[in-house]
Amino acid sequence: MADTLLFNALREAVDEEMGRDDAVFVLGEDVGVYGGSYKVTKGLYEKYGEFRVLDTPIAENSFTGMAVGAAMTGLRPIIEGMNMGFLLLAFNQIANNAGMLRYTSGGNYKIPMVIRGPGGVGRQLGAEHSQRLEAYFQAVPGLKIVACSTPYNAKGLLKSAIRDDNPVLFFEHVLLYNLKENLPEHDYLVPLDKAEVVRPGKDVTILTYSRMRHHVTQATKKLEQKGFDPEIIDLISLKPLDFETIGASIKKTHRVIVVEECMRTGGIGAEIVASINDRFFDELDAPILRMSSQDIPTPYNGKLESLTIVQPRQIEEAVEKMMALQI
Amino acid sequence: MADTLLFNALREAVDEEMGRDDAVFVLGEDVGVYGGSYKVTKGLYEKYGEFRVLDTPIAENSFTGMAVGAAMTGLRPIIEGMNMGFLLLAFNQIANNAGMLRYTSGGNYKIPMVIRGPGGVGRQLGAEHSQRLEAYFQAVPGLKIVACSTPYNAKGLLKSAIRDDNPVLFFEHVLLYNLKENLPEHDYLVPLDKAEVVRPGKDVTILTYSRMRHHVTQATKKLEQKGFDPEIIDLISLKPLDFETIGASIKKTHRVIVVEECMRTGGIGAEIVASINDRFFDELDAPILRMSSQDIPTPYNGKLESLTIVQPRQIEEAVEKMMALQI
Amino acid sequence: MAQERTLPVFDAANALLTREDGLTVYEDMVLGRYFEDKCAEMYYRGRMFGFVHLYNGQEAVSSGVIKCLRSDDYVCSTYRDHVHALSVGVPANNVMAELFGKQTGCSKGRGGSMHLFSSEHNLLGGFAFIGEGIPVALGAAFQSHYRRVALGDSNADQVTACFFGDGTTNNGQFFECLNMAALWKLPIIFVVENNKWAIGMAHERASSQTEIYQKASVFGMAGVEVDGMDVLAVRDAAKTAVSRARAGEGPTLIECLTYRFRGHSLADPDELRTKEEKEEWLSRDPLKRFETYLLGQKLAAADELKAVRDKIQAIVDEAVTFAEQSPEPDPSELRSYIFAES
Amino acid sequence: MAQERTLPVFDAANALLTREDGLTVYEDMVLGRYFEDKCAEMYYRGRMFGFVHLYNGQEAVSSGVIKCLRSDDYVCSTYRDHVHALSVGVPANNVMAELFGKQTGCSKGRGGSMHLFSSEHNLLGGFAFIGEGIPVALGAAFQSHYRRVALGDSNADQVTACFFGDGTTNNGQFFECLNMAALWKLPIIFVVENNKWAIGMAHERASSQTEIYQKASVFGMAGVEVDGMDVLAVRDAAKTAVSRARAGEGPTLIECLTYRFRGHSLADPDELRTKEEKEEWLSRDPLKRFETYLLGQKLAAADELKAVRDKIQAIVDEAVTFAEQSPEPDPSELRSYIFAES
Ligand SMILES: Cc1ncc(C[n+]2csc(CCOP(=O)(O)OP(=O)(O)O)c2C)c(N)n1
Ligand SMILES: Cc1ncc(C[n+]2csc(CCOP(=O)(O)OP(=O)(O)O)c2C)c(N)n1
Ligand SMILES: [Mg+2]
Ligand SMILES: [Mg+2]
Repeated sequence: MADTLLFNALREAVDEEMGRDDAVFVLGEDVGVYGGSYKVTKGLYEKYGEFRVLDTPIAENSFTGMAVGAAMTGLRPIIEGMNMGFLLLAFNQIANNAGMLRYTSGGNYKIPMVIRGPGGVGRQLGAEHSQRLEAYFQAVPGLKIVACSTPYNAKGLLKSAIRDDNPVLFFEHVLLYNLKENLPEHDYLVPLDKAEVVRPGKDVTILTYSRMRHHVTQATKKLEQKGFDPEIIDLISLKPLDFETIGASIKKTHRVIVVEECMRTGGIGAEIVASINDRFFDELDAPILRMSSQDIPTPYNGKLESLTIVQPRQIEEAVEKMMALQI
Repeated sequence: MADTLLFNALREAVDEEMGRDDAVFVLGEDVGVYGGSYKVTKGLYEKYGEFRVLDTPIAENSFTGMAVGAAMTGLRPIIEGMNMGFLLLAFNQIANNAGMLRYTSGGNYKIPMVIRGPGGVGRQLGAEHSQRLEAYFQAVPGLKIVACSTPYNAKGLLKSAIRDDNPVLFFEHVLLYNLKENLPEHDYLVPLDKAEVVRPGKDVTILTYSRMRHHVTQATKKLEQKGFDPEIIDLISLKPLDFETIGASIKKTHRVIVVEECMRTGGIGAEIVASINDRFFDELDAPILRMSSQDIPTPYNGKLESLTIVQPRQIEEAVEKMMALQI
Repeated sequence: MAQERTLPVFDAANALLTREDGLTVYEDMVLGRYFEDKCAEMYYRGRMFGFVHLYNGQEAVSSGVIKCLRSDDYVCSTYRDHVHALSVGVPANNVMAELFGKQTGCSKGRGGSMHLFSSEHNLLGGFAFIGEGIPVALGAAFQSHYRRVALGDSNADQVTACFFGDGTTNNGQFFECLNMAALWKLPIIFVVENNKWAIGMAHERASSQTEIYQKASVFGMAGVEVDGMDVLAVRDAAKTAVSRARAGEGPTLIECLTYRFRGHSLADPDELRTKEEKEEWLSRDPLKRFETYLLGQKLAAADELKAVRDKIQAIVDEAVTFAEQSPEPDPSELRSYIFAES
Repeated sequence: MAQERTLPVFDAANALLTREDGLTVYEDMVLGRYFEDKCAEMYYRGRMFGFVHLYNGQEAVSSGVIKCLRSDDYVCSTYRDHVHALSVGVPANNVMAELFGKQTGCSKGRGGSMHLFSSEHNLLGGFAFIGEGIPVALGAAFQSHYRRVALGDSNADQVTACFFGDGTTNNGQFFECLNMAALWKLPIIFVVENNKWAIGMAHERASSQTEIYQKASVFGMAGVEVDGMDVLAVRDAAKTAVSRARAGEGPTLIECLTYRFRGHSLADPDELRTKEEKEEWLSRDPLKRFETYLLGQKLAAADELKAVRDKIQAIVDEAVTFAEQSPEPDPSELRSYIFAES
């Protein structure tokens, strides 16, 4: 079977779920006639019509609130943020209504909806188009936050997110849409709340997600040659964190490096470090190393841009240094 | 001299700075004719007129952006968020423009503005009016984030914030407006980036801010009677954190408890724990204890509400337990 | 005080109200009024907390619109939501219990005054933030439209009524939603309760053009103004709008000129509105006006109306007893309702 | 393809254009066109990155409005900002260097194509997010008004021109700002560049009422439509709006009917716009039209215009050389410009 590109894996997920349940629909800017800025909804307008693949005006707060209302009354909307950053404009609807309404209503309503789209630092897209909203949204109660990283997990996770009865923020990465992978022919789901052990190892636990997973695996190739044996865990679920998988790994390696693309202050990494401190402090042989993007709006210039995010070479050095410390 | 109520201390700060610099102006909902929901701008409309104390329509995103534009062109706006939660609607302008524009413009513009108002859990105000936006905003680059806690620091900090050439998010607490204190007669400033050692001590460092400072001091009265000697630090600056003061304390006590009103996940406490881990791991004799609000939209019911936030009794017990562990 | 707008005059002869409908509407208005009066009493006695926004004076709007909806239609409200909830059929017991923070409250004591919900009654909620309910209401309307048009369910002809105030019409969400509603011809009615004030902000100080119903025109939407102190006028406009929406002919904006008889919330000192203005509007009390109409048209006799008032008073009193005797939420259920279990 | 709107006809006899102004405007339009053509070339040659949105076809709007502003007036743009920056006087060198990410760029290489800034030229910025520039522009206008009215500075009569597209007028910030601008009579001109498309979204599929200039009416604001392919028509409307704003008489909304000759950005396959539509609009090329006018009115001779074009070509070529030879930002300055030092 031919390899599937990540954006096509996502398209298949949407298509299959729309076929399975006619309450599922997509809305967002240019998702219909245009087929989506990253082609995730290509062809679906033609297949499902203008209401099931709804081109919206540029009114993020209102169309997000509209999706909440549709979800409360029985539909299952999938919002595409053309770029996840644009959903800053919908922060109120995402936080107050998608996130909190179920609780505030005392369980009167459930809000099955997915908010998906590209995040992260691309190639010289400038500060506003290079945001990592998972950090801004992580403190909002009532949201599930997921990041995909391969065609396989992208498809399986998106299908699970669509079937989940809760609001799921689903992060794709603007630079991963063209990853290829051979996918199973059969229908499959990937659970939203389970981290993925990408590479088992015994030396050090590297916790990462989204594009940084690939920076980590790249660094690992070099590290393997040097005889190191890191365990790589792709968090997948950024909220809640899968402490079962994380804990099992720490109990084995006793050392942790977090590699994230968020800015350092208030990033996902901050919560991971704090949570490990809460739960597994006694298991640690060394302080957790937090490798994050710098606290800087992403500069346009390519060299500066690459200086703001963690590079494979730095991960390599960090592992070597951490292992040296301990021996 | 008579005691000054906290809201009046803030009013004095605004009044004095408006008198000192005619580029300073206030805008927001009901700040003018009404005098502000918590009376912080009472009488200023009469004194300075309708443009320097500007009543805005209910359009948070746009009047915040308007303040950015006014700041870029030489004015010094002070936005009052009638409740800070309402500024969720202005997230885009606060993050992209107040926070990032200076960098993105390569230093072309500076944005001297203050965004102030009440945050925190009040008395049965319901989920939407009980938000702790400092957690949502902490990852935004380019913002300074400050929380006041006493009439003295409220006044001195607000004056510093108004004079600062950068955007400052200034958090007051909805339940602290009626605190009283005897204030100096002379003009004074309190630096934005210095934590305040509220009570020196040697046993354990308690890091806290805003209303939780008062929960901590309340707990400390009991602890003192039992012979404990905690050091209480009011962070004041939530971003950046004052690691000089924090570090000096940890080097003395080797034990840390963080008490915050944020929800646990992605709160200010997460960043504090992670930063201490980064910087002072070897100084710690015990895992840092993170005491936060629960990850729950604030319930209206009073008993449930109080269960979501940290109570003095719990702080007392936590200190006792931590000290017992170590002896 | 700004020059009052001339109220559009509705010819009651056009009302064609049956005795039964008349009594239903009257009962609903009395319920709204008495319930709110009781809330004020309970609040000042320290039985309820937080921000409590009463509806006194605006009853003709809630009763006028909601009482011509079907039970499967949707209603969306704001923080000033008690009376909309009652009109929609949420029992006074459960509304009052919610305000007392009890487990028997319509939001299980988690929501409080500004967050009343009832999925059973298609009450989409009280929304505490300005404007945020409008998109949610739009979503309910979209859902009906979707079922009808995309899924071919001809029974999906539910209408959504969305209530909000004059101050809210300066917020972007209002305009964004007018556009989408008109663009897709959604079955929704935007009901603006223009009570002239947004807390302490007079409408004419906040809106460059004060006639809100006119804003519909630039979205190609029907917009009408009605005397919001005249339940028959409101009802008439609502009926037209409901049939238009139900027939798939699109949305309507109804601007109801009304007034609140109390401060913005029970915490508001209400010092800015002039005595003159208040008196002028108090003299148009919608409840008294409708009473006069019912009697004048001989649709009901004075003692019948008194019987209604007594019955309602008993319901409201009983609601307090019910709320007081209801259990608090169980602390062990603090974490319930955060997520739905699939 | 939707029915084209009838373009309002401007009688060029009313233009009263001097030879000098004519040449200034012409030069500016040529600069806009040639600069953008060069960008396309550089982008495809891998010299610039990210999202690059060109302005070809819309030159009459930028030149028509900005060339009748004073140098102390303010201009606010979007991601489609190169040509506004040039019209305002930012040297082509510094704009090109910015697109190359160089330290000599007008945003020091930190901003890129969608984030052009120049405080020296009162360019408030290119804003990459839809609608977010509108409130910022409003703030600059508020500032002028404040200085004049609250501080009594009679020299504070600067006007702010704010540019944005048709798609943006469905966003709430647009309406919120129209209201505040009209309410406070701020010296601002909202210039809508209605090029019929928002990426792949046709205007009539996004707006329930497509005549954008009419939206001004419900805010009590002046609104006009002009042929955005006719620089004289744009200039005339702008002049009226500028004098109104400068005189303290408040804002104007100008809807310019225009068209972009290229895709939304250089990454856009541009498959949705019909050949027919494109050709129709290409035939109205504002540059050719203005050339014909200048020649016809004998305001300039053919060789003079050629000399202008040659001069501009040299400037644009030189801009590339300048940009290529300029230094990259120094990595040690990665953290500069995050905060202002007081
Ligand atoms: C986003 C947001 N901003 C501000 C507020 C505070 N607030 C509550 S009610 C109100 C006035 C609303 O006036 P209007 O829309 O006329 O409704 P009314 O209260 O008169 O019924 C304001 C400003 C809020 N709740 N939410
Ligand atoms: C808040 C936000 N939402 C979406 C986008 C993506 N986007 C960029 S340009 C554009 C279309 C804008 O169309 P229009 O306003 O007509 O301007 P034009 O590009 O035609 O000049 C969209 C949707 C964005 N940049 N910001
Ligand atoms: Mg009102
Ligand atoms: Mg356009």
